[in-house]
Amino acid sequence: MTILYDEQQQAIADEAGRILAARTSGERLKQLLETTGAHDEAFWETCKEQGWTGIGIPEEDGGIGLGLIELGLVAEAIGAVAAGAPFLGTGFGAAQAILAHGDAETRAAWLPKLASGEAIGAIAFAEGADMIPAAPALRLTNGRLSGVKPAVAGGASADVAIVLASGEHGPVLALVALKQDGVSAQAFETFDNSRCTADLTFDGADAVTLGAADAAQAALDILSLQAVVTAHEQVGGASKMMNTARDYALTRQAFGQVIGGFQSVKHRIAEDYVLVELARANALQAAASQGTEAFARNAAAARLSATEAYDTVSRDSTQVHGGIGVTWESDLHLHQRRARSLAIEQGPTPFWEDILVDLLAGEPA
Amino acid sequence: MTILYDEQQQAIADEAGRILAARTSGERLKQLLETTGAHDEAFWETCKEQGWTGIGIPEEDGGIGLGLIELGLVAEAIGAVAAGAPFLGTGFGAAQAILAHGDAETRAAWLPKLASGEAIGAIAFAEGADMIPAAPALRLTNGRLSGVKPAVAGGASADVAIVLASGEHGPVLALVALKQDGVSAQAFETFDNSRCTADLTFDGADAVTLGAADAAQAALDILSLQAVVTAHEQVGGASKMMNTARDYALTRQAFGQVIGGFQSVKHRIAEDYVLVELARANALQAAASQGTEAFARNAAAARLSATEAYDTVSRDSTQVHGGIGVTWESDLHLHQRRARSLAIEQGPTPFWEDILVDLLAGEPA
Amino acid sequence: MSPEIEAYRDTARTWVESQIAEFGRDARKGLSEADDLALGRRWQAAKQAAGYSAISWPKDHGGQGLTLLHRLAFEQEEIKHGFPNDYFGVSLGMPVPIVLRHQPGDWTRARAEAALRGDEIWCQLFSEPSGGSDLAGLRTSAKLDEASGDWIVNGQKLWTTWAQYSDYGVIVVRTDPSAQKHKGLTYFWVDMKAPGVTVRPVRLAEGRSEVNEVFFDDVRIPDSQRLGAVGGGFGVAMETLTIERYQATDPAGFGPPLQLFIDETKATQIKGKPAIEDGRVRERIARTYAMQSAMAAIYQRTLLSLAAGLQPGPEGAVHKLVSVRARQKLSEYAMDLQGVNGLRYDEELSRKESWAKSWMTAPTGRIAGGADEMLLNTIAEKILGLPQDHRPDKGVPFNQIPR
Amino acid sequence: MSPEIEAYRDTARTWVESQIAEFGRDARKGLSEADDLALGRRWQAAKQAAGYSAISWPKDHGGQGLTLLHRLAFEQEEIKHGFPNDYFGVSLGMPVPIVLRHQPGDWTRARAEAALRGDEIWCQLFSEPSGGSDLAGLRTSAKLDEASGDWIVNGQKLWTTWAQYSDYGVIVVRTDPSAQKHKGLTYFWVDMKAPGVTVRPVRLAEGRSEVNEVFFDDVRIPDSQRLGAVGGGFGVAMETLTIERYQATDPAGFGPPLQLFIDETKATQIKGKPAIEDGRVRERIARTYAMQSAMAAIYQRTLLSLAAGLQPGPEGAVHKLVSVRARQKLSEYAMDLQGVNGLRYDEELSRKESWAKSWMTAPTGRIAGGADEMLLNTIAEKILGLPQDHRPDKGVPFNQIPR
Repeated sequence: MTILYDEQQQAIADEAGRILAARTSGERLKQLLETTGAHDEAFWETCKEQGWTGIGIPEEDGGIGLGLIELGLVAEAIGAVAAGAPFLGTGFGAAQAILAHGDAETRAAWLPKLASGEAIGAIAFAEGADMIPAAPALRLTNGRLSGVKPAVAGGASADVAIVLASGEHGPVLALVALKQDGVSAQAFETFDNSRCTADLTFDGADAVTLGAADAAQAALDILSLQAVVTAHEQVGGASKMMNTARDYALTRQAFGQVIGGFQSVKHRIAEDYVLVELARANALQAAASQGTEAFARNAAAARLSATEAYDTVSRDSTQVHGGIGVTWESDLHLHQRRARSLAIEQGPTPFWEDILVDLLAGEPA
Repeated sequence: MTILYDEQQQAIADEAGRILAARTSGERLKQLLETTGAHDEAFWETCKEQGWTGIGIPEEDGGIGLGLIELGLVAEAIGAVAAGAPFLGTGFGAAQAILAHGDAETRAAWLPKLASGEAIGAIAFAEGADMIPAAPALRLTNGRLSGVKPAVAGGASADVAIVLASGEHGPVLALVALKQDGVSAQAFETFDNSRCTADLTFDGADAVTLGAADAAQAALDILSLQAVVTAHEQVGGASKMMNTARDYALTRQAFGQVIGGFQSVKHRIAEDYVLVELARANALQAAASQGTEAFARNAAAARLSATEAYDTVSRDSTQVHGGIGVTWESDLHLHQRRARSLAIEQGPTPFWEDILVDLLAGEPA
Repeated sequence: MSPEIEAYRDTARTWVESQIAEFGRDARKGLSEADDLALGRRWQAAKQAAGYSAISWPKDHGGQGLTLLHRLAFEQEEIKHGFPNDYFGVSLGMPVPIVLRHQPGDWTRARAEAALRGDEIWCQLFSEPSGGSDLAGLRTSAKLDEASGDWIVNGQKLWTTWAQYSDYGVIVVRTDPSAQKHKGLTYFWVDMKAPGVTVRPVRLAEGRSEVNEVFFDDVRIPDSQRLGAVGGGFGVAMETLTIERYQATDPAGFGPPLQLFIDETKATQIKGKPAIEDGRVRERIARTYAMQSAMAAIYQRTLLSLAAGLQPGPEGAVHKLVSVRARQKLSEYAMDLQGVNGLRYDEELSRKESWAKSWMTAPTGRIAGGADEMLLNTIAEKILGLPQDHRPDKGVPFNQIPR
Repeated sequence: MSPEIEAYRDTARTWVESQIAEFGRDARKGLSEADDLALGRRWQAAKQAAGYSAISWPKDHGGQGLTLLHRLAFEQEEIKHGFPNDYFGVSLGMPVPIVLRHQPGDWTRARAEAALRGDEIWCQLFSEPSGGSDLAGLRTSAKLDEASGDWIVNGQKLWTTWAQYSDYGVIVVRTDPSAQKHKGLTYFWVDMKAPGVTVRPVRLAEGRSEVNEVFFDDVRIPDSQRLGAVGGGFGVAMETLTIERYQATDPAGFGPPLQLFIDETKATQIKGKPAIEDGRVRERIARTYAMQSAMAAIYQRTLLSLAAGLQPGPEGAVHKLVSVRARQKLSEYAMDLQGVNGLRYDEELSRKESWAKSWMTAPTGRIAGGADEMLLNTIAEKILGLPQDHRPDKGVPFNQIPR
């Protein structure tokens, strides 16, 4: 793998950017903010139509068998428009779990549907502050799930979830179809409602145990893959906010000059550029190292710098815009919100810091 | 106690500043950097002559019975000139230990001498990274001390030290005269040599146990008192560096204007001003609260903001000066060095953070 | 503080606490904004009746004739309970006092009384779309109608707090576009119900809409409503902004108290241990405490200086810069520590109760009343004597400044 | 990277490793600077003999005619072992190539060969006391002596690296003070042994003295030593600075590797537990790793771009800004974690081995080769297209700029 994009990859990125710019709108996103658990249908249709849902899934399973680099490029374009549904990322995570740990039957049942976008996937490992609980409160007994997984991204709409549960002999990964009796999804108010976040309550729902020998490690591997996709999405958002600030600073006048002429503004945007470029480099490096020994480390680094970049740049960009930046109309808050929902959904910064240090220190500390 | 200085206090501050400006010099401080374990005689003579050595010691013990506020003001003036000896602070710590835990004989033996400056005091609690070791490696057995206390500020010249040692029934505070057989002080190279830092090695030296019931708590109380004095010294240094940067920015020309006209410089100095003012407020608040329940908390807060201010402002001030700032001749490095030696000597930032959080959380965590 | 002030504070506290049931935070929960405003008017009337409005105004302006310290003591007690006083802060803080100062007389006295009872509200029409920080760059124009002697106003104001409920306002307009930017401005009071005034609330990202756009379309203002000289408007505007320099402040930057963070980190876990045992968390608690404790000490020192008759400096700039910026970061981190539960958002909770609400509203806090960059300029120029920024529009006639 | 480069690197590594005993870090320990310089000259001669000097220079300039990637591959191997190559970095990096470019010929070829063997050293006389960042503000003057056609130079240069050992230098001087500041400059090479040249080493805070003040007192430079046109000196100076744009970089900012921090925090304790288990320490390790890993990836991408024949952008500014600033903070924290032992200072240890040395030398690192503020301007202006700072001296004759 290389860390310069080739022509085909560049074409994917350009096309994704072009289509998304045409088919998404800030107005629609703001409408979604005022409802709970709804997503942007047009966006999701685009993902399916463009085949983005199948990028990370092998051809024999109904996908198009490209890799993390290509999916990352699409995610970056999605991040730039703060698109109104999380399913591309959550479905990718679910598909990766099935690919790594599902039997032939499970693969056949779900991968083609996930690849086409007919089914929406979700990942439900976390319980509160604990992203990968050592002893999950959710229990799997005789193939039946009982308990709650809180705040699952995409959970309000997903058809299938990969859960981390306590089995008879410790933690297990399991697959559960969500459109069955015994499962209820309770969407709730978040600051970024198009993420379709919901509490999933299981009351004796049928579930299939996946063959992950070390469920906690398997969960971390899946989170790492998802983290790299999300890092690209964060880079896309951060980069957009940085450029928005730059453009505004080049036109907005105060005290007789464009505000980009004031070093306080100019250097702030330059520092943001640095954060974006560091995050971009780490995201691509992580994607390019999939399958190598360095992947876990690179994924954690990518996640950390992407989260820092998006949080910081959206904070700064709003600040550069002054009063206009905090209006509902400006759309900047769509990124402010998205920066935080992406920062939290797949494990906040302290979680990834710990993961990375454990890897670097050579042993869990 | 109030947190506005009264006229007498203001007079002490002015007088200390005036005398120190006249009697100290950057040249002499730079000579001291090139020797090991030597101090600025003229400065220490001034401390004695002005009675500063006795400020924190009651009149009946030979001192002049003023408080932390007055000592803080003198320390601030000392910090501004990065004066070439740590004894005023270390001696204060030793005197406070004797005042709190010494019997009549010990008080009579040492306090008048410490008050006059005839004797130099030191504090030797830390062992490596551990500022208040729970089980000190230094041992006190039958009134005899054995072991090493590393890197004791002022240790190269001190006549008496207060040590934290392991006694027969746990940690004890003890007083040990240093000019006796069985004690050797090994001064070593530091980046700030006039601190007279030395490893103290005890080989069966006579020592007197002080009557501190809880030695670790007593040690912390002494460190807290010293920390407040040091916080003032740090504020003095930070304030001096901030003003030096301001003055330079008002005169140095680049690109056709004074560099203080560039927001990158101007805002950096403004941020430094903020740090200095926060640190100053905390230092005075801590001094003014001596003897109250809030003191320990205020002392830790003062220590934290003073360390942050001095480290940051000396870093920034050097940066504002550009190339001139990193020359031997410029004297800025005297403050760069002092910022770090003061940051470390009485416990670095993580240590005080832990102290403060334990106090705030209501229990040791 | 002095025993007199403390005695005053004690009395005030007793009275304030007796009002909580009727007007406090819980009484407001779930009210529509109209009902909340109505409650607010009653709260203002109650304060007026009890002698707690306009505490530091002169008696002949309808005030209590006490000192700023008395006012701050009362406000420190009042602020604890979430009373509906927001609607009157601007009105009584700046517009009404400036009109009283420049146009004393029966009519103004009557307006002041109505404002103090909460019956009438005033707003301040300064900022415009073209310049939030650059007040003197405003473009709303007033042309003298020679026939009537009235001024005809056209243009747009922005960020006008509570304009939607205002009966009157004070306004700065450009009366001479050929003068330098600071010199062509004039100051008036204006009837917000006059023909041609249109108020449109601006929705903020966090959902509130206490600020407005106000459009002026051939609005007629009699010259008798002018405050100060023609061309002297910038000076009157500056005078207006300095009237209310000291307000009760909050070291937490008007976000949740640090104690909430401490309590939560005792209750949540990182890797199976209470989060408060984690060094990252400890660092943030300790640093935040140190900052807040310093801010509180500085504020206390300001009060003592006032009590001693000294004129304190522009410490307010330091306070706002540091406390709101820190609140934004701490709020983010508190959300992180909640893990996936950090996504939950309850519109009903205030920014002092909810980290998510505090985070969501922090950008507004960092911009309103002086953006960080302006505050740093204030500190650098006013306190440290560093040079003003280069201003290409300096000395240039307003209508020749390139846009 | 391409197999060709990797094969080249492997061969280079083998050769480099065979030289460690004679020239490496340990061989230099305890040497006087004179002896170290002598060893350095031998190391340079050994590289020249083995075909590892001037790797990317054209063959007709005495180089190996290989690519920048070959050079960087060699340097990445060389940098690991602390060889005494410091003395020749400037000399071969900029002055010798610029003279070769502007005055090819036998004499210059002979100088280049001597420089490549380490027998002669060149310095670059650009900066002056009046302006570190503002190159075009220089004041050293050269006046044409009409009789001889020589230029008479007077003035002072500052921060001239290795001037004390230099045989020759390149210099920019002001030949027309009545022209605008960028336009009145001319570029020469100069014999550092010429009468009137005085070199005085500048002692830095950390003790090194590789930089110098150089005084010019009626120094005579023949017009034949001019490079470029009279008045064209600024352009040649800019050309000089861009010759050596890509050097082997160090994500650790030329301070200790992160691994040293990790190892030390495993060995030291906080509150009775290994420091590496403390969240504060973990945060710093993780954040530093993420930054350094990104810097390494960016550098790798730059090499790939070069290999693909693309002209990479000004990433160097990002690299220096981020890595040295981070090194300064991490070094401070590493000292803190050592507790009172953090006070110890060993002059003999390098800035890559000792946190205290790294901290002590970091301010120089942050200023030399572009202060943070200049790097931010470069990023903002060159990459992001934001406006240049206001420059009151723009377009003004140099001798009319107020000082």
